[in-house]
Amino acid sequence: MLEALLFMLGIGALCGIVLSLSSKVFYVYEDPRIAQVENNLAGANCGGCGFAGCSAAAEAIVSGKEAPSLCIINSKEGVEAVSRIMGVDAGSAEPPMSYNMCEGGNRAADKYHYMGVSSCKAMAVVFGGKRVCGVGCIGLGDCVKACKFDAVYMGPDGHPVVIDEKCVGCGACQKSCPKDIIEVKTLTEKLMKFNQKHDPLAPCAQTCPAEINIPRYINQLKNGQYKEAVQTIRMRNPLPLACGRVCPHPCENECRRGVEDEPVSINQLKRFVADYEMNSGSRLPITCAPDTGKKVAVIGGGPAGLSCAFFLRRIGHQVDIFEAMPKLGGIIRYGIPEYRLPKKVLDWEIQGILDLGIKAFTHVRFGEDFGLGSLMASGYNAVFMGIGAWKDYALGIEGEDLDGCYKGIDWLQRFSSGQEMKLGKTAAVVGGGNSAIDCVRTLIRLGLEKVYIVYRRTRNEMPANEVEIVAAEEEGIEFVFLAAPTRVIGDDDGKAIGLEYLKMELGEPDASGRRRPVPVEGSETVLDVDMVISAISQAPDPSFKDKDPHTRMDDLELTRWNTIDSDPATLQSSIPYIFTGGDAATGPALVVDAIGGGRRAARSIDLFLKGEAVVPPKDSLQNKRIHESIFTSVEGIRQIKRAKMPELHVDQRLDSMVEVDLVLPEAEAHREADRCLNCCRICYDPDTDFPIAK
Amino acid sequence: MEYFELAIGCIFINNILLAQFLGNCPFLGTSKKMETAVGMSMAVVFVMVMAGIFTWTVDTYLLKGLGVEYLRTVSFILVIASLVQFVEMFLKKSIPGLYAGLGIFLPLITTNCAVMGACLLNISKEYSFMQALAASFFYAIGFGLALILFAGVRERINLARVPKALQDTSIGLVTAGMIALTFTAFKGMV
Amino acid sequence: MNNTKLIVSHAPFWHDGDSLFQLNLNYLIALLPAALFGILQFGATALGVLTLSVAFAMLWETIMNLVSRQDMTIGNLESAVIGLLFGMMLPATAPWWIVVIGTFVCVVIGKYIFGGTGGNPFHPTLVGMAILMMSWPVYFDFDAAYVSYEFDFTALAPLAAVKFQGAGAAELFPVGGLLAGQEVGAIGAVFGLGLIIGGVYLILRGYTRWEIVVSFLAGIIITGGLFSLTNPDAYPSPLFHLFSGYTLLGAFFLATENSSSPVNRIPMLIYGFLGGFMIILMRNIGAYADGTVLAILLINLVNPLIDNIRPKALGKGVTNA
Amino acid sequence: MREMISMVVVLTVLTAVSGGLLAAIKSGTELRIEEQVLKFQKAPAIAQIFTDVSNDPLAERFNVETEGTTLQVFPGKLEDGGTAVAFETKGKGGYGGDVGLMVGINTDNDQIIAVRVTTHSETPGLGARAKDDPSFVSQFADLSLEENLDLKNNNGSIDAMSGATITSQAVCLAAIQAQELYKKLKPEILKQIQ
Amino acid sequence: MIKRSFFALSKPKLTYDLLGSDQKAPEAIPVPGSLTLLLPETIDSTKQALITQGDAVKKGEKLKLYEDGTDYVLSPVAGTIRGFDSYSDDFGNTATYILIKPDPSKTGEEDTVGLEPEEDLDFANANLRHLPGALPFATLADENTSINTVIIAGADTDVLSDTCQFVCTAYADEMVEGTRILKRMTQVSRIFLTLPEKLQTQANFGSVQILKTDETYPSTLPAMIMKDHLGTELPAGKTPEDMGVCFIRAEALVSLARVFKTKAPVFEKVVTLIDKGGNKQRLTATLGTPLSKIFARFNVHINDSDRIIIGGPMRGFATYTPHHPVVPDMDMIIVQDRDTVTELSNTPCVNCGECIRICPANIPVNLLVRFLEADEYEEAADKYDLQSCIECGLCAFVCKARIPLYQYIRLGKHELLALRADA
Amino acid sequence: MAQSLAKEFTKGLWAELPPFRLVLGLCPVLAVTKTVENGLGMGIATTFVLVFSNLLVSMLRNVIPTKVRIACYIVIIATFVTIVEFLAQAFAYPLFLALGIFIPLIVVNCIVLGRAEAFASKNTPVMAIADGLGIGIGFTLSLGAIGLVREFLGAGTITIWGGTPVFDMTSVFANFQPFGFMIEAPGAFVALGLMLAVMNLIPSK
Repeated sequence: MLEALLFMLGIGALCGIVLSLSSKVFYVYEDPRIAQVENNLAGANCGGCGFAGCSAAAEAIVSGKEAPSLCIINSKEGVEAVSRIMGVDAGSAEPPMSYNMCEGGNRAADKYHYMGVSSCKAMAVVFGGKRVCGVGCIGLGDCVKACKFDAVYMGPDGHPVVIDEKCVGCGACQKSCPKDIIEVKTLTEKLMKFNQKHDPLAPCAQTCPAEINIPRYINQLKNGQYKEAVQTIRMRNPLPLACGRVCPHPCENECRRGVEDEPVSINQLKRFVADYEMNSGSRLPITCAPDTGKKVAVIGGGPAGLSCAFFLRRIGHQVDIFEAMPKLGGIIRYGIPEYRLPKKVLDWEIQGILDLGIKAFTHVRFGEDFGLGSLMASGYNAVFMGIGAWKDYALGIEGEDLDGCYKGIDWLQRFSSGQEMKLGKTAAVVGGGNSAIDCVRTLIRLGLEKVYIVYRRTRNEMPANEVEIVAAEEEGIEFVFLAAPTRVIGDDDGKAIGLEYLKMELGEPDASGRRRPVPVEGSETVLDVDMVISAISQAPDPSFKDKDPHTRMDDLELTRWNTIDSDPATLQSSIPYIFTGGDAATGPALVVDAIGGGRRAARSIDLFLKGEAVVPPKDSLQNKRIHESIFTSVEGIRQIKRAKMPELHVDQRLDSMVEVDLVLPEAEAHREADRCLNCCRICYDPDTDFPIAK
Repeated sequence: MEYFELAIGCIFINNILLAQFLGNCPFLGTSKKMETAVGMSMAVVFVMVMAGIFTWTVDTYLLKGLGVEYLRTVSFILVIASLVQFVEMFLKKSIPGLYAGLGIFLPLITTNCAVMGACLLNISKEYSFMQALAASFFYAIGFGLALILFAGVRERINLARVPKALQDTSIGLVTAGMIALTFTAFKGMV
Repeated sequence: MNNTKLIVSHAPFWHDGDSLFQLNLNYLIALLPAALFGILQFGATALGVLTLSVAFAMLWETIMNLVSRQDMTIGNLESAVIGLLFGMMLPATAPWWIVVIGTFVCVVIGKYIFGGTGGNPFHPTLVGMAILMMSWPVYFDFDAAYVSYEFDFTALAPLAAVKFQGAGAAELFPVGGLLAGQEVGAIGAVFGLGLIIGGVYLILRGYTRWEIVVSFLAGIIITGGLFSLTNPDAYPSPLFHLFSGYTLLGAFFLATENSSSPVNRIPMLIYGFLGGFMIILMRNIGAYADGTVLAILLINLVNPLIDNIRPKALGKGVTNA
Repeated sequence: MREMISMVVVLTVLTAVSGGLLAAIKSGTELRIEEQVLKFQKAPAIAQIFTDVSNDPLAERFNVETEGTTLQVFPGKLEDGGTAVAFETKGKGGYGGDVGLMVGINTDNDQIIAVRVTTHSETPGLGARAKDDPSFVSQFADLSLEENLDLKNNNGSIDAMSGATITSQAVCLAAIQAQELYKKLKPEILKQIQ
Repeated sequence: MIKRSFFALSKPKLTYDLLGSDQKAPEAIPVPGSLTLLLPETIDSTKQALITQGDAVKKGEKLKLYEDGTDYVLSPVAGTIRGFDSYSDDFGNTATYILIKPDPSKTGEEDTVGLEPEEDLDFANANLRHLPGALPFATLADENTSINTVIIAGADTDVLSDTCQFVCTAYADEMVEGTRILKRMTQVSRIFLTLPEKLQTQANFGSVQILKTDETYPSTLPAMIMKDHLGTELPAGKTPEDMGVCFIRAEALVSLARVFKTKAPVFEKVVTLIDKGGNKQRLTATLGTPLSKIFARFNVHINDSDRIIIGGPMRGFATYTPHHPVVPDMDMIIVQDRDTVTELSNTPCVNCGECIRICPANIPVNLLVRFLEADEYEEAADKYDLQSCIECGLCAFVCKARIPLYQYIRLGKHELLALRADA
Repeated sequence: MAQSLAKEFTKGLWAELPPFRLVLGLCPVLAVTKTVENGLGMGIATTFVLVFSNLLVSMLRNVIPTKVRIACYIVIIATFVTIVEFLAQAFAYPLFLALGIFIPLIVVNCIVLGRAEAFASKNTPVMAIADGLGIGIGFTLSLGAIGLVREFLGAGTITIWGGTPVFDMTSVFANFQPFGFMIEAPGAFVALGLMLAVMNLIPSK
């Protein structure tokens, strides 16, 4: 017993002394992080990582050659601790995921029979690959081979599919892909991705101002993956419900099916899945990146502001919205009548955005209730100005300020906010845009006897949506074309009693290809109306600039249309930390334009907050189309009628503000989704069994 | 001749890796590349000989002297661990060149059962000091030989189209089995 | 779009027309004399063993192809060669299940799991043989295997006889008899002349490398000769070793297997010699009567290492470039 | 400096505690271990060697001192009234270490009654047959102690197990050792039996 | 096609074709209705192009894509530009093709751009780069490389071809003249002409020193010529130009001489066509002529899955379109019927060692290909001599497993360059 | 707490199942799995050491200086290993004989030191016990499984406890001849390698 004790005492002391002394004597400086990292490795010196012991592994990690997750037996906490020591920032806590952008698979035709090394890399260097499509998937599965985690497999259609649960975001597939179509991106990168020239994009997706991946969500709808479809839309558009109702869908104009048949009813399908989510009773979870600790003020709670706030929040910034009106929504709340976009729907949608953790302050007007100074003082790192375009242009004719004369947006907004307004019996609305139609359709619902729409050119030139025009026609609106108002006639009380206009005729086409209206001398005609609403166009209200006492405000430059001057690609204004978007930047435009602008601004703000140069995305395809993707003919299409949008019968709708357009029934939606050709740049799935291209 | 037989026995017949199953973790871990295998082999030779000397001395003069043989495990491993750590620190400071080549493998050896196993075998076979020294050395050579041969084969296997489930360790073990099989060729030669 | 699609491939556009099918077909042809002789000598059971072996080797390969959803590879006849070799190394009395299990071990453990064609670091047949000999040594005892047979020559397995009765037993087996197949042994290993003819055929056709064969035989003759010279009483002559047991089969058909043998000249010479050397070592002082199987596995093992000895590539030795 | 002291102290204390603890456990289990060794290692061998003894060799065991080591001897009273002893020797150089061999000797005619392998770590199927398969060790039975107990290769009288020459050699070495020990200690042993 | 011999103990021998003694004059292909010119420059939509569709061009006019463009082509005819598009070549090279519609009526003086040739490298580089035969003026004029040796290829570098032999014997005088001009231009003193040892020729090559080359492929490849005749081993990863040696087609010198003689660029390229039956036809065609026109002239029918090879059977490339134009460095066109195309396989290397024994550069192809398959290019270059490959294609020719070894090696070199450029 | 305790325990049974998932501690796995009994015995011995060394390391984790921590851990482990050795001799002697040199070698089993370093030195004693127990039981079961495969194929028997087989193939087929390779040293490697491949086919989550 005693011997044992003494023996062990001796040998322990000896070893202790030798080790402690030698640790002093043989002290060598090394990066202190190596020791720290080593402390957080499993320390079994098992060699399982392929390195000679834990300290060698630690050295490799510190030198950056290996990932913090190198140690095969380390716990999750251990890996996190190592990551922390290595100072890997919050961004990497956001797991990157692989994402295959080309779903074309075997659809693109071959230019030749290939014989040789069976890898994408090898084939890609032989005349650019055998596929006719220059940007698409070669399909020999280099990415599948490259993935060490079995997260990529070759799908039945000949293009790789990523299993999200298995993907660790190592980037091996991306490196292996010679066509750059498999991308490993974090959520932030995915949200902030803008269409680029080399992307495999369908014409619709190129056209959509919000850059929604349209074929993908239609395909998901087709497969019954409604939730996934909503998520796909939400990657680009925070307001699918609103857009699904009011978007004039420029995408459908480019739809390849429309070349030979009627275009796919893209917007209806968007509305279908968006309504599906709303009616399902629960909200789909929206993921956000970890907090970055930066604060952004969004001025204006309209589509641009909401979009910008939504995307900033999702990439981890803290966002507060300031809104002058009592409620958020901007033009889509106050400018779009209830029968097109019920307030209930809008409220539900906006609530979803606010639920991400965005604070909204309403009833506060920029320049009056708060200003640049107060924002800076409150610690906001950047400001987004999405103040919209609320100031109507005047007609510039005599009698415009008579009683019974209104400005379009102003009138709609006052009506929407429930203001009592005196109504006449007959009304004339001047203008051919959607606002004008909104005005007339609202007026007719208010029980007016006769409502005219007065437009300078013909029906063909009307900028309003076709469906809207048709609906207005159905509802009994009288259209007065080729008429230029010259004067509002008033009675002695200063009340408007008529609108005098000059008849026009079409002359030579102008630069834009539209035939210019030319006045017909002496053709003055008078419409007997007691209400005149001019809804010709709007501009932003620049009054904030004078009202804000902050001197820096003087540096904010405006254009001659009173929009905020900004770089169209980055939306950065003349003051570096102020960004803009939506109507405030572009003048009156579409809701989707504002949504796209909001996202674009969010990207710039993110860059700005990270201290990086605010530069446009490389090879951006902003509002341009890839030439080769626009076809003049599309073969192999069997014509199928486009789904007809169900709507309330005219009898039912005229005396109420109930929503007119109804959602497609499920079967109809599927049928419509089936019409989609699932295009990419040059390939598409036609109705026939034979995939063809170009 | 006695040492020749010892050598054949320790290197081929009773190969510490393939017949005694000792030191398999680093065997699989460091055999993916030839360079690592060579480095590891050298380090094992060095440490095993040192450990053989130290443990034999401790056993003969202290453990047996004091009649506390049952403390063999504790004292041996403590001696080996301390020795390895000491050598590592020494090399790092004094001979950085050698450290870069061999030293980085030293930590792997602390928990290399081959070293501990060889020391215990020396004692259980009641070798003399010189025998223990030689046996340690030859065991280490056997370890190194198996490791290097294995690394050679494994470098090729890593490039072959091994089914996914079998890749890496799995096929490594099967290959090790094949090597163990071939090493039975030396059976009966001494 | 033009519908005439051309073939696009990379140079060269010529090929000498050789293929794995050709290679393995020639192997089968070269093995035929010895195999046929075995059937003649040991009767229908030998034919049964060989057929079963070839059939099952190909069956296992097909099954593994199907299981792992690979392209079918039996077309290149590689598994047929493995199966035939395996069958030829068995005694004619081997039970059916030995053949079935053995071919499974050969094809699956010896080849498939290492990545199939070209991936195997060891000769698949030998892997199967070694594992089986370890598991069921009884069935590889040729003396026991042929007890019920009547032969007009010494019905003893030469190597086992020498092992257990001393070198003197070698005199029972004249070299001529060994060449003519007058010995007891594995189906395909007894007919020395047939093996030599087949082997030389393969060498001439360029399907095996003469360096390995020659150095292998040289290894046996030199090492065996040295042993025999030092103590002729204890160790039989090298010629006896050369023509007995699996030696010739090993030299011509097993050691030369492509994927487990070296390709450069000096390594081939070392490889072969080492094989011959090991065989003699194992027979003369080791625990085994034959030893060809393990000796070749052992040289398979050192192959990657020695095959690093190769001539300098063009422009690699140039310094001062 | 404090760090160094703490390093030394902690390690020393830890090893000391370990040493103490182990010593305590050792003394606690010592007896039981000895019993176990008897029961599992020696008892079966003895039972096989002394198939028909009238006494309990295990209980009557005694120790004989020789050159600093202790030899445990198990006496047996044979049916024919003769006496026999059994004791264990170690054969060096087995395939996987020493081979323990229990040797039973008839003290009356100095013939080996039987031998049995007690401990070994030989390869299963080959060397291990020495223990599992009695055909090899039965060669020793009834051999006189005057015989050369070595393998036939070494001009002895024992056939080696095929494929396990080394183990066979080790067993023979153990037997030879027993032979020598017995010759040397016979008087002492006989004295103790009485 | 050469097949493996029955007794294949010795390694197979591929020999070069020798020029026959009775040579007809090549058949001239008339200028077709549309020409395709390949301009080795990539379309960059951000730049303002100098040429647009509908532009009229003169014969001999220099066509450049952009003001700061690095390369140009000369229009072989007078006509109009019908359009241009991008063209992906092998191994990531991209080019632009320009379609020109010749105007047969424009043959006058005013439709041709004259040339006042100067014996000056910079002038030649600026005007004569794409003459038939592709004289490497870009290399010769490059200040970073100093060429001290010029080797004129009178022996063809690929088997089956005898275009070089034909040109240098049939137009020997012009070639010698071209050599003289080149010598004055470059001041290079060491000029050699390679000729097959066994070629019976009466041609007089004046003072040009002749290197008699072996008949076995690949003895006329640059690296082998340098090794066998110049006594310098080409270091791995280097080009002959890096070592100061420049290889030039005999035809390029003939063209050079003609330019100086006629004071106008020349566009007629001598090409050998080998049809499906293996018959050789010699022809001359205007640069830019689509191959389909040549096929039409010689009644070669191109079916699905046939193979059109530009260059020789060992080192050429297979084009995917029969509309590929005649280009300055195109010596031979081979049309293979689909039935004679050897199938390649996806089998791994079986380590038979055929490639090792035939490789003239001693490369361990059996190991190299494993690393290339696994995309380990650095390893392949460091340890397995990837860059020593002289690109003869023999390894793939003899490969039993029918692995596209040569393609792996080319790809490996290409990827290695990309890797090293990234790093 | 209870949940995370359960998590630490269960991970050793599947997600981090040694030796299949972690591929560590292979030496005893290969050497002592000739029978199920030996495998289980080794596993139990290792579990004992794992649990107690984990406990002690965890308790002393704030006392032990970093520079000598390996030495300290090793002393702790070695102490328990010796205790196991004593206990095995005293209460399971046949097993002690079968396991031979591998009991002292538990001390260098990477799993034991690995858990001490990776887990016990950073967690509370309770968690450390749960971890040790989980990994230990997983290890035991794995060893048992490998033992089962090897013994069944290689000897045609299954021996769970006490040295007598509970099952013998010869009782089913009198002519049964076991696949002796599996019991041999090379068979151990091959069996483990193939079992590892089978495990690789089953996802770890």
